[in-house]
Amino acid sequence: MKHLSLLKFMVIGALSCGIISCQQKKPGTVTEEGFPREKTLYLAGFQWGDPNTFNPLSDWPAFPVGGKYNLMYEPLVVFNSITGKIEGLLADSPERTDSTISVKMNPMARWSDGKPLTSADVKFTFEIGKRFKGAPTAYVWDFISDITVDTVVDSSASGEMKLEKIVFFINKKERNNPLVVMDILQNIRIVPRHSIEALLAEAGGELAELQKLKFDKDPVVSGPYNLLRYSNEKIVLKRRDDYWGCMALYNNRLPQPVYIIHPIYKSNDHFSIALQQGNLDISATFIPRIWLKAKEGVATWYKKEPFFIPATIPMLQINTTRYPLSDRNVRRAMAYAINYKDIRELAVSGYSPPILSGLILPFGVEADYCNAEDIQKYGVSYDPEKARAIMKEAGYTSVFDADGKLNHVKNAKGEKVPTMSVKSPAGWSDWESMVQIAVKGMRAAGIDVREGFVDASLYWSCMPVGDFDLLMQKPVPEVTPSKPWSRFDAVMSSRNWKPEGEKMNENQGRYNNPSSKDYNPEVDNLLKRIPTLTDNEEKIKAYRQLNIIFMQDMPALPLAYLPEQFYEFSTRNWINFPTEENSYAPPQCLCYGAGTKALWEIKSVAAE
Amino acid sequence: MPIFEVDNLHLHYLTRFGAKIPAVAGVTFSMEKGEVLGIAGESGCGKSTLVNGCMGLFIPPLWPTSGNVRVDGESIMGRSPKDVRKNILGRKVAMIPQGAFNSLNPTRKIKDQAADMIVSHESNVDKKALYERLRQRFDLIGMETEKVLGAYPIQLTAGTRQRCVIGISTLLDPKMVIADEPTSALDVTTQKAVIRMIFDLLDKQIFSTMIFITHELPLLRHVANRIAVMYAGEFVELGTTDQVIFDPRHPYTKALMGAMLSAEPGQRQRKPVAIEGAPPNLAYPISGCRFAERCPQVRPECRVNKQEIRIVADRQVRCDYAE
Amino acid sequence: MKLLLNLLKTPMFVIGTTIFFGTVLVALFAPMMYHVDIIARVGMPYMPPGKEHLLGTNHLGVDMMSLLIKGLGSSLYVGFLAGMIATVTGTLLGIYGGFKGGWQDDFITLITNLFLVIPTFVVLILISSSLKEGRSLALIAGIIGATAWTWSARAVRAQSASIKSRDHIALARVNGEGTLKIVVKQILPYLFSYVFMVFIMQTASGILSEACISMIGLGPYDTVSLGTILNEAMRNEALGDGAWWAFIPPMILITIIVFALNFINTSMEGVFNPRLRK
Amino acid sequence: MPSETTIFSAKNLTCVFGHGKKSTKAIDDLTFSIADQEIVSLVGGSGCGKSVLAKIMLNLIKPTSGEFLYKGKPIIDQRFHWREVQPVFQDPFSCFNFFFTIRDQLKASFGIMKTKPSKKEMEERVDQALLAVNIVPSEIQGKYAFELSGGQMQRMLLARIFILRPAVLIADEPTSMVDACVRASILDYLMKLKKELSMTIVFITHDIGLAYYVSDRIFIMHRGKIVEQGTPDDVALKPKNEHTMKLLDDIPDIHKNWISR
Repeated sequence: MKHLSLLKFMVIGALSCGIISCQQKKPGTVTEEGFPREKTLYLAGFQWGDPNTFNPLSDWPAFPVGGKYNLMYEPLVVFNSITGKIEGLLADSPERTDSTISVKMNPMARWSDGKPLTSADVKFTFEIGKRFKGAPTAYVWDFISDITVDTVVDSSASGEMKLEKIVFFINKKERNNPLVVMDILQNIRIVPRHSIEALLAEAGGELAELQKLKFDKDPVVSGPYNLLRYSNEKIVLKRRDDYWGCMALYNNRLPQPVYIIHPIYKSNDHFSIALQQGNLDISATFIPRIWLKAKEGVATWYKKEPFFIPATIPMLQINTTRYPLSDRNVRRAMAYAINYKDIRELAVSGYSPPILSGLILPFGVEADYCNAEDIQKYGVSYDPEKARAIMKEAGYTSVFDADGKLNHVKNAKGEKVPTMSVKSPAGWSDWESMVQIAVKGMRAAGIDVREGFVDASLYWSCMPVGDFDLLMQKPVPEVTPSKPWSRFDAVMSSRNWKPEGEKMNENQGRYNNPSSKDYNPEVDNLLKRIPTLTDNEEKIKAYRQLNIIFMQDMPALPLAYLPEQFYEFSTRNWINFPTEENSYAPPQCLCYGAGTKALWEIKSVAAE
Repeated sequence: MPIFEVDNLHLHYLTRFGAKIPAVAGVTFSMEKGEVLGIAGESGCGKSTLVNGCMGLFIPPLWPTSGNVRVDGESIMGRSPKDVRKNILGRKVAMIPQGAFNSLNPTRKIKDQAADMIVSHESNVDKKALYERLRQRFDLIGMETEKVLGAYPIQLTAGTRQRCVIGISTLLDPKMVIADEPTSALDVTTQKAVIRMIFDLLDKQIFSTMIFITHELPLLRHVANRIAVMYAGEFVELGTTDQVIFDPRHPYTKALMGAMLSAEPGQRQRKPVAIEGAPPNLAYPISGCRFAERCPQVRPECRVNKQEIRIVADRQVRCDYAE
Repeated sequence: MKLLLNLLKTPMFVIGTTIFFGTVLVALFAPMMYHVDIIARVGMPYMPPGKEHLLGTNHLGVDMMSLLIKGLGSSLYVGFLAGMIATVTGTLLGIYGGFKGGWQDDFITLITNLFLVIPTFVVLILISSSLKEGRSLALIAGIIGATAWTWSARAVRAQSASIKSRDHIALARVNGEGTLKIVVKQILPYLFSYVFMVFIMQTASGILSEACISMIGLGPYDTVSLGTILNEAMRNEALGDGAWWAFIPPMILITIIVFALNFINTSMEGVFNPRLRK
Repeated sequence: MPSETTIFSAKNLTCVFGHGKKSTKAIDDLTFSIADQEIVSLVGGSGCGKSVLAKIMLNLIKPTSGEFLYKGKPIIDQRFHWREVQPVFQDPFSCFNFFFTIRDQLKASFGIMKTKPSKKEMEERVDQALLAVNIVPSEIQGKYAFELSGGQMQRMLLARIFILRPAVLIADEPTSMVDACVRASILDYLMKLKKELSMTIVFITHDIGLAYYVSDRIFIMHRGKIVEQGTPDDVALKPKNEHTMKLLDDIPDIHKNWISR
């Protein structure tokens, strides 16, 4: 009978829970076929779906080709979020003038087939974007107008050396934004001209044809690892023992892991379990209550709160074109109604320091621009009474049921105000909890908002067209030299303002409609001006101004500070990961940005 | 040596409130190999209780009070129901029940239910050999083997079903068979077929000794060598078939015979005589004769004196005044 | 009456009903004795059971005891409602088909069989996932009931068809009783114990179904059920963090309720089913 | 010819169950008549159609084709018909509902009467009927069907007939579920009914011996047809049809040889 099968289901469920919890207690190393555990590093959290292509010129290549991974293809420079400095890689650190940014190529850089990596490859990589609108580098030409190559002579102690100097001209006519050009230098990974040009010719000069190639058979790369094999379960990289950087950057030392394996997991808790079991060495996913996992050898940057270095701001983006969210008072009331302390302590496991109002992080490189006085004066904090007062003052009446639950809200005309909902991807547990707490607070303050957890695919498709009331979002998560300007730009820029239904890549809340009577041109002026400023005082002034506008208008509701990426490691098989005390590299996964250098420093437990 | 002996058997039911209700009292008989004993009586006289006692199968609330049952000289009393089911039932004593429908599982094929019978008693049976054995037996007892073995009970007629039950319960060649009203739910034609089958099994020596229980005395006339008449838990008369049918001595046996009908010349004028009243309630102690309340020849002493078995005209009778 | 007495003498029935009504009483009266608040945060996430919070807190620092009391109520409510819907629908269709016979019966049997072969749990998932917003407890119960009526219909149909052949139905007809009166007086009393058993089983399976769809995140919004508690615990790594109090108690509660209902059902089967009664 | 004194008359009566290939003729082209105050036995093995015929007589089944008249008229008002024709069934346990007391169910039979007697009269008539079948009313007071013995239950069905006093009794195997002593008493009561109420009785049985005792006429049925009919002495002692002979042969009589071993 039916009830019996359901009973079985329950029993099986209970048993499997028990089995999982038993497994977690069992220490030990699991060796995969042919990959000695002491020479293999397992890292995960970047590839979620099946790997399709490793073509560096395609739109969404798989790990470690897309994104800011430096294992196979490398950028000119990398940004160290700990020091705030730009560090050299294929080139040395950039020099900036009013109209140009220039770098000198590292003469020792080589491709895996032994050919030198030169300015010709760099120019080729960038200029593909000029030739083809569909190329990943196409966007850079909004920001740079030209690339030239000079030869300079470097006279250091070891003697004279001819170096190539690449000069990027800032596109003054278009965007005039040196900050983004700086970002571009570390965002664009250089591809081998000699091999790709040949392939492009074979493809009849069509980029679309070239993009169909998978580049998964011994591709020509410059990085320390190359693709060995891949499946729907994992991607395996093997160390290149002839990597040019070993000699040029690391005193003739090899990276420690011979293999890097990225297993593909489907759900957040799998990462946590794998880390605790020692089947995974590094993860970039949210793991709640990491201190409870310390006994299983799982740790992160800090040993105590906030555990991670805050770098990004998850927030509720508000569709300011929809009533009643178009009312600034409602937005401000919402901001007052959210219990930020609960979010910090409950939703994100205390990984966030106490949040201050505004869009500027009060830490690290951004701390200079954050002004306590302004925040005191214009900022918001958790104050439900104030929230209620604002609503009342703005003419809204909240109607509560007998049991104290909010029923609906009426406006000054006595009309029922529509119920708003918060779109957030279902299953992202930290975000879900943040939304739950925010909604709870807003409802208690008499604002009619509900949770609306949706499938992730629906979430992504609703975001650019503005199909939401409120949307859980984390704009520009990467740590780049352009912060916090890029964050303001992402939330407030009306440069490409379009009505709801059409795509916008930034300001999806449609704040500050240029054609409305309330348009504040100052916002766009400031956003345009800040990147060109070189004087620090000027910059501080401009940022303060922008942040005050944000705090007054509240086009979005920042909820917490979270790291650029979650960075958790297990010390069961590898040790000497970068931490607060041992900060030789930033808290980034060992494939990412400036974090890659830790590959040379970690040590295998078995080898010790 | 008798193959089956029942020695002064008393059985009782224990109610939830702790009261003992005697259901069978002082039953004694023994059977030689090849004998068929008929037991006759109305419903509620303790026939079915006696059957359970004869198999040594005591499932609460039924309990043995005293006495003994021996098969082939070996006592089968005082065993657990599990032990009885495994070692006695089917091998030493087999039972043919009344309703074939209740004793067959409607959801399983005949052959599987027959196989269960063997598997539950024997260990390490080869499956192929087992079905071959079944086939041989069903051929032997004259069934349409292939059709019957592969069928579900519902696909068979009532008569075939009952014959299957008989076939299955005698699979293990039991020493004794107890047939508890095997034909009373059947019409006359089917009844005859079933009886014919039982005779066939006797002739083929699949079993040789049988207790046959029914309330139809005319049937016993054709089936049994000896007949015991049971009333209110006691045997009131036990003698050869001819003695009991044609020359009954106990008033109750006489009354039973008087209630019989038959389509014979002259019988139409002889109206059957009903026995008025109902058997006594055994929950209350009875001092005198148990039949006294309904006896046409009752005397005042009958209500006081307990009747004991005595020999009258070469048969046992439990009446002080029978002649 | 006699049946009821017999039931009360069956230890299994007594144990089952005691446990079950115990849970119902807790769901009904505990909120009066215990301050149930499933909104307010009262402590840190996953605080272990202690003096202040008898069963600790969940990942949002909400008192687990409150959640359990509220969740128990919701789960029982969904179970009852789903059981009611499934039983009433199934019984009406089953009696109609079984008693009426003919093409109406064939049609109902066809529909029932059709529904029986459809994997109901999949349907359940599909329906509840297509309802993006506003899944209330009653709606969930409705969905469960709508997919579960088939086997009550089938069971009741078989029963009423077999009762139909009993002679007292014929006697009632020659006594001049109409169809409705026959159904009410001659059939329903026979079915009552059976329908009641079906109802109990449907309630148990309703509670389980709710727990199952809540476990996979398709449970009711805006409220707490035992299933959603389990789901939240699972999603928020209660298992990995050793917060057993976040998932063991709701699991035990579900198991207890379902076992109690199964106990009741099995004991009733023993008393009501004449063949087993022998 | 059907007349007022003809109770039932059937002409080319046929009753078919099922449809298409699965159809079976339960009653096959029967023509017969039953006179007033006659006791007619329908005798046959299981599946011969005797119970179907009984149900047609009771108007519980409609014949597929042919003519079936009660007292010369087709059955139109079924309530009227049930006031006149009443049954006694084979299995007394299935004749009573377990959920109401026996007495209540006996009283329910007043429902078919044209004018319901007063409550007091009802009780009195039930008591009388019970006494007529030799049962002390107090004995069954407040009792349910499962608390009585088979014999008592069968007598309850007869008591019901004493209450209703119909013109015709359809007795469908009334003795097949009771043992020999009770059988005799049931037959006694049937005779008593016949005598007291001048009833017409259709007696259905598989036991030709029983039919021999009670009937004025015997119909031997086989596969929906009447294969032989006549007085008991003719049919039972001088059978002409093979089916009759077989039925006679199947009865284990005391005196004749039944099965040879």
